[in-house]
Amino acid sequence: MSVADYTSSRRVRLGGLAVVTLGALAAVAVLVFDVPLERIFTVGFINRTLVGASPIALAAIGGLYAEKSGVFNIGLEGFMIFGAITAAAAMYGMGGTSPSQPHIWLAIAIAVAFTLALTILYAVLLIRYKADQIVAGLAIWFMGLGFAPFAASLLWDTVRSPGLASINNYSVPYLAEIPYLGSIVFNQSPLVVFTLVVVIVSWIFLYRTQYGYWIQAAGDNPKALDTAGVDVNRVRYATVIFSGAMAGLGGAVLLAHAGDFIGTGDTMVDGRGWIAIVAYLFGNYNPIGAALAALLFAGLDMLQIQFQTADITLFGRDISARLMGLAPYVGVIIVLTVWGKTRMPSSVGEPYEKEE
Amino acid sequence: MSVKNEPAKVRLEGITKTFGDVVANDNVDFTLEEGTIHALLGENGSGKTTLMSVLYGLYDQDEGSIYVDGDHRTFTSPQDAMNAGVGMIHQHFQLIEPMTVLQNVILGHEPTVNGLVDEDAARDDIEEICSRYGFNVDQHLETPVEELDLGTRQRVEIVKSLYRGAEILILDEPTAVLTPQEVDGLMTLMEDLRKAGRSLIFISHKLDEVLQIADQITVLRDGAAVGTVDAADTHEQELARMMVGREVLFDRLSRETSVGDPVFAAEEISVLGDRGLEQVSEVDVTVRESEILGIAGVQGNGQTELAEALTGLRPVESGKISFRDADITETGRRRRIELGIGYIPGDRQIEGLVQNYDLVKNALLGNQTIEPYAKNGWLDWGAVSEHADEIIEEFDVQPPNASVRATSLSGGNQQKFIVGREIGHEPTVMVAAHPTRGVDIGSIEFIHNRLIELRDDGLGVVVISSKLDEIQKLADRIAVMYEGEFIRTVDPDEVTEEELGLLMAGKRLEDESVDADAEPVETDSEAQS
Amino acid sequence: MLDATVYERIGIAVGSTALALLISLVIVAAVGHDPLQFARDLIVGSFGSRRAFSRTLQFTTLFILAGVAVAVAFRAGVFNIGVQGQLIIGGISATLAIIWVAPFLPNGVGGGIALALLGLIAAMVTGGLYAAFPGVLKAYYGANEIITTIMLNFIAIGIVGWAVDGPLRPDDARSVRTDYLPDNVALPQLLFENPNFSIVGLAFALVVAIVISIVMTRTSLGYDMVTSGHQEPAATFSGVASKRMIVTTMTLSGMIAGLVGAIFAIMVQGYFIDPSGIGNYGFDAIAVSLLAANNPLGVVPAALLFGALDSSSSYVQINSGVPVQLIDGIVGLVVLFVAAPELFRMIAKRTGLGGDDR
Amino acid sequence: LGNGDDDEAENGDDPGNGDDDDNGNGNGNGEADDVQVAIISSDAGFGDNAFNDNALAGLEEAADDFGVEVTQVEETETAQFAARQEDLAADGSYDLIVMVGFQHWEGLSENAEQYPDQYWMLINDHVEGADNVSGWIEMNNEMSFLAGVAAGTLTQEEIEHGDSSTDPDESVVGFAGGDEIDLIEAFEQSYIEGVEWVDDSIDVLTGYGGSFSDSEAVNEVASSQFDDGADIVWHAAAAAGAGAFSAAQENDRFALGVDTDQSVGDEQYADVILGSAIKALNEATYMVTEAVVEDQWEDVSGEQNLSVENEGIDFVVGQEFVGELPDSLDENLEAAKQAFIDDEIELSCGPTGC
Ligand SMILES: Nc1ncnc2c1ncn2[C@@H]1O[C@H](COP(=O)(O)OP(=O)(O)OP(=O)(O)O)[C@@H](O)[C@H]1O
Ligand SMILES: Nc1ncnc2c1ncn2[C@@H]1O[C@H](COP(=O)(O)OP(=O)(O)OP(=O)(O)O)[C@@H](O)[C@H]1O
Ligand SMILES: [Mg+2]
Ligand SMILES: [Mg+2]
Repeated sequence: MSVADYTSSRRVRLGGLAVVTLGALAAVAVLVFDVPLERIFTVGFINRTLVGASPIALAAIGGLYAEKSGVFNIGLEGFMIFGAITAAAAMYGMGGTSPSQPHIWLAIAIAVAFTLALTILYAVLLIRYKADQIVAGLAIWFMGLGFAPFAASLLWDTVRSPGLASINNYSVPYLAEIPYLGSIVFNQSPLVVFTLVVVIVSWIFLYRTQYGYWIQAAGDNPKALDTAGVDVNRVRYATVIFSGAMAGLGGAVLLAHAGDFIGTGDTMVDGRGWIAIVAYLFGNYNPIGAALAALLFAGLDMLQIQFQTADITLFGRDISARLMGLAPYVGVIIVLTVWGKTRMPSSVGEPYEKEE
Repeated sequence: MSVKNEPAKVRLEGITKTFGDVVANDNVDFTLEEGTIHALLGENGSGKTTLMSVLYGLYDQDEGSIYVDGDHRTFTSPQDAMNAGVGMIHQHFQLIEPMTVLQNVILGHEPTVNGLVDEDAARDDIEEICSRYGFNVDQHLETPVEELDLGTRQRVEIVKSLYRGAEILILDEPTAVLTPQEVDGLMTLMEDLRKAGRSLIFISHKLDEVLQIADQITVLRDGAAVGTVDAADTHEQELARMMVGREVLFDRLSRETSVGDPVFAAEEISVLGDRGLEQVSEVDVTVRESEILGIAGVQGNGQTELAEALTGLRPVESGKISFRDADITETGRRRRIELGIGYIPGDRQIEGLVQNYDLVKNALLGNQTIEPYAKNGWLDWGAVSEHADEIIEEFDVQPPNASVRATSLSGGNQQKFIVGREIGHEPTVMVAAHPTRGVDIGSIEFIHNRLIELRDDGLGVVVISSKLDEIQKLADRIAVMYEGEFIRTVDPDEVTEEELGLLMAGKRLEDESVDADAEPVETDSEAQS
Repeated sequence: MLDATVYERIGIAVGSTALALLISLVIVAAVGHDPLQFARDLIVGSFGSRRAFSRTLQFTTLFILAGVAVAVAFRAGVFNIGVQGQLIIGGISATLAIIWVAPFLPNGVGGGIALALLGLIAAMVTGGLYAAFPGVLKAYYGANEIITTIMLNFIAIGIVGWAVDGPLRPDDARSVRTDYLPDNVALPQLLFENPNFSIVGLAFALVVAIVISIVMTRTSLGYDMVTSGHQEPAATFSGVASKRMIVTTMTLSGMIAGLVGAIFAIMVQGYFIDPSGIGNYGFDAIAVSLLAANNPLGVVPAALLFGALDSSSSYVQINSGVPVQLIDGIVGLVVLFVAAPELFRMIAKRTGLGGDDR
Repeated sequence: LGNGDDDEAENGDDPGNGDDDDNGNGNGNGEADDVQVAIISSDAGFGDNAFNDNALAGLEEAADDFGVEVTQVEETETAQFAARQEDLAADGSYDLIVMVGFQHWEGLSENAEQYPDQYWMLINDHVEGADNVSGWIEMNNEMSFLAGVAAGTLTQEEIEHGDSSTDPDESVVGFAGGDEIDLIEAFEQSYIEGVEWVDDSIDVLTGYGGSFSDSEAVNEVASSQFDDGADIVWHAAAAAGAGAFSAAQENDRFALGVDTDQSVGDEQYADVILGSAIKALNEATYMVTEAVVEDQWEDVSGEQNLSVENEGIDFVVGQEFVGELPDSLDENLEAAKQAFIDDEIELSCGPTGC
């Protein structure tokens, strides 16, 4: 029995298990909770899921590009925080407490530019100076938790921005009136559509362009790529910088929906960067998979909120929202245990050096 | 082959390449004529891969120059070499396992239409190549490489080179990892390539293959070219002599006649290699006290796996291993060390030493639970560093300083230290894999004497080596390993080095060869996959 | 970075810290505060007075233990980022064990000592188990321990936080907390009178550091671990069962992490609180350990540095008016530079020997 | 506000200060330029847009009026509260130390004894028998009740403003909490009781975002409730509460503010903030500071509270809605307040928990 057989058989077993559990959960939902489904699965639920998933999906795509090319960017959460504060600061700088919609788009662009610049330094540390990828990533998180609120207090002498503006939904006349579909497709946040485009483009880029091939090669067998005449580290610089910029974008998009920056506690980013990492692991390093995983996590979160709104109780007792909030983290561990071994690019975390 | 008057396809002049104190290539001249297959022969470490790495731009030579089609070239990267039409198929494949065959083939040279990779165009080109040379990888173009067997992977490597317009193909030990059928497939393939006017360099340890396919044969020894002969006017005996032909520096020491009782035995064990393929098939090994069992064979024929199975580093798929009548098939590595089964590992770089430890710490490696270095979990560094000094002293390790880190030692000294340490365990059985690989002549003699002393002290010793003279000199019994089996067990006094060489190359002696040269089976890769 | 020599390491540690602090001074000046005052307050706030010093030592105590916990794992090549979660689990277990058993023991000094010991043991057991879990997932299922341990941090904070504000919160509690530990469970106040610090606690931490460094350097187990961290195939060659070693390592690391929680409950707090109100010792400890090149003894000075930083932060914000957030950011900077030893080798080469870099 | 770095630094270095602490208060009469007040945040930290900022606001006002000097100490680790208190007390240069949040109680109950000459102000609780502590209990439950009354009243009315409007036929309101802790659950329960006091047929949808800083999460909770028919949502999510306001804007509904008149504090949401249930915490900190300046400590010492009765708790109509809201609101609010004064209302939750 070869290792391959073993893992695959294990995956089959666990896959079956997963299916069964889901079915069981559904049954429980309807029977025990006697869920009023029409109150749970509303159009708003779907829209909120889409909006909630966008920042996670964006950051996740950045993260998977970096990891596919062999660099583990554990700093996503930190870069998201930097992206959020930069966007807020830019918005405030341009439009004060009442920025216009163009200001918002501009602010997002500025946030991306800033995090991109920041990530260049980070990439140099990781690739040229072979920094410890875990510790450096955590450091970015610490710095985000520190410097972002600090910057806020410089601007607004409190760690929170005043209410700025959040992005408006576009609305297609008439079409938006169509029940369900209308308000999902034709009355939607442009950033959701934008994210969708990014997801598709990054999928095409990864699987249909030569650069995409190189990225996969750099992470799986850098020597092969090198002997094929492509500079491995240049590829890795590109992906790491991209990952930071994407996380920044994710943070900016989060802010553009929220409409204000909050730097207390874990800041408004509040763990989305970590979920992003898990999303792309779950999504098997495939941009579309990662986006779907982001949808899943956001969906679970919104479902949890819908349960609260519809006051679903378990045997008459309220389900603690605080405990329900932990579901994604538990999910992550299960996911990693099932998928853990199989798909990690083989040379993640190893700095690449030519011989001689 | 009719020698053309136009310049040779490739000419290497006076190539010298050193790694630290190791002279890997010593002023080597080499000429490859257009449309021919030129074989490189030589023992492990004789410099074949290095020479080719120089030609492929992986290493840049310390001295010497490279000419392709008569023009002087300097290759600073494989890219340069490829542009000059040189392609190399590495012994260890350079493929991206999760990516499809097609993607691997075109990696770095992807045809694109408005930004996107044009896989259809690529597919056409590849199919064209395949049909021209009668490859059959085109059925696999969409298959991820990880699902292919080694033979097919190798063909993918070759297609890769051809796709990049390689005129000159270097194949480093392409057959080392192939099954007999796959080897035959490869042979026909090389024929076709030659017919199509490609020029090939073919590295192998297996004489029959070389004679079967090559036009010229160049033999390397200790980094220097000993000579080039036409395959037509040579024979295996001559080649074996050229390869091994250094004078044996000292005669075989007279051997204790009385061979003791069996201490260590393996019955019909089968072992899987790292790739999950069976590397050892139902082999019986019996080690007796006061005897050296030599296991001869070219690397990649399963010796390493066998050694690891005997020493507890690798599980056996089937069969039984016993030590002094006790069944130790399931016994772990540590316990076997404690039982006194010593092991001189084949790969000193990775296994034998912790490169960043000084020699004192390295002296403890494997001794963690052995008195006096450790008593119920506590280490006695005093004893350990004494031990280290003893080893250094007794095995004259240079520099004689236990506080230097292992990395800073030359390969030979590293090896002497390891041997010293493993002998220090006072084992009952010693398994030594390539005990003198990459070690200088003086140290070789020294290590050999120690192994013989062990034998004389009544130990059972197993020596695994691909060096004929080494086996000849040490062994009381020689088992020749080929394709994961013992094809023959011989008495060293009744076999010549040439005969041994032939055996290692899969040739039966008197009796006609059986499987190794079975007539080409047209089924291959996909039939097996 | 394991191969760096001791001097190199010390140089790197000092260099990275100095550079980070330098940059922070620049930032402080840039945002219009007085950098000299800031620098002075950093010192005064951590060593300037008896109470400041004892406060520094209080943090140092926790950082030593947490740092050693990280060092053990990193030394063996296992990246336990979950010390924070493990210390929370350890802390709550110690608290509960003591509270539950207290009624059955005499409430004299003897009973106190017995209870304290009980707490430490409970913390080690639960902390060890909470770390062994991701260890098993890594060894036998290949689940990346970095992610799993981070997730387990969130989970520990969430569940314990919920419990302390719910089932475990006594009705008469004016704030979110568990029951008080009995009065006889406390470390004696010697030298310093600071209710949150006892020199005995510090001594205990030092003893743990010493014991661990002895284990790492003087026992077969330690040798096996460190060798696995350096060169796994060599360890296997020498008879180490690598999978089991991963689990063992995580367990040991988690046991020490558990002790952090126990000491926090017994020495600092006297009861247990919502873990979101407990400092990020587990995360900062990664920097502490790295700064010390994962050497259990080296952790002590590194812990002192981070202890001082934490300790002075309140004094700094009071006197320099520099917001705490900046100080947190600075800690992040220190960590970042610690992560890139190569950078400092290069700088050294450039400045010193002007040697080539590639 | 990094004001007066220098002379604070002096104090910082001068240990002798600890002793002349009391006469520091003694000669505090009238000229108060040397009066110093320190405030330690709750674990939410300053910028929470709730009681931390509210308490600080009062001090800053006092700073202007009496020239006292205010030092902010942000401490987000509850584990450090006791130490922070002691740091400041031991420093000896602060005439008054204000602590935000009942999480300070444990530490203070000891430090109040340790430093008998130090004046302390605790927000959210008091310390029995410590007359150097001015302990302020804000009747959050009463405040939440008023919010409930307002929401319950207005959801039945027809209100139009800008794009937003209520649905008078459907009577559903919402509550969006931050982290689901005891304190906030007390807000929730009292709010519900307020709504039901108006009309117990009204549905109250409740939910928690799980964080006081994640405004997006609170936005989702509120949106979900608006979806489900709520036309007014009240939040108890501190800074994250902004999410409830933006949700109201996005869904063309309304929201209610908490603690302060948020239609002023977050004026870009003023068009959906019908009103805010407030507590005069800023007045309390101002008052206590004044007492210290005037050397009238006994006026504020011991248990104090902010209640409907002493007008410490109230409900104010949003800036853009003054005079626009139906009279029923005023009537119900007045009735509710009177009922509190006459002790006719039994709340099942206390000010900081149930
Ligand atoms: N970096 C190195 N330092 C020292 N010796 C080396 C190094 N790399 C390879 N060798 C030695 O050179 C010899 C052949 O080197 P090479 O890299 O060709 O190995 P190989 O061709 O893979 O050998 P094998 O046939 O065992 O696979 C071996 O003895 C190997 O141990
Ligand atoms: N990368 C390297 N660094 C240091 N020494 C090396 C390296 N590669 C090879 N060597 C040394 O150079 C010598 C020649 O190595 P080479 O790989 O050319 O031998 P080879 O003929 O390919 O052996 P094999 O038959 O095992 O493939 C060996 O003795 C080895 O020790
Ligand atoms: Mg070889
Ligand atoms: Mg070779």
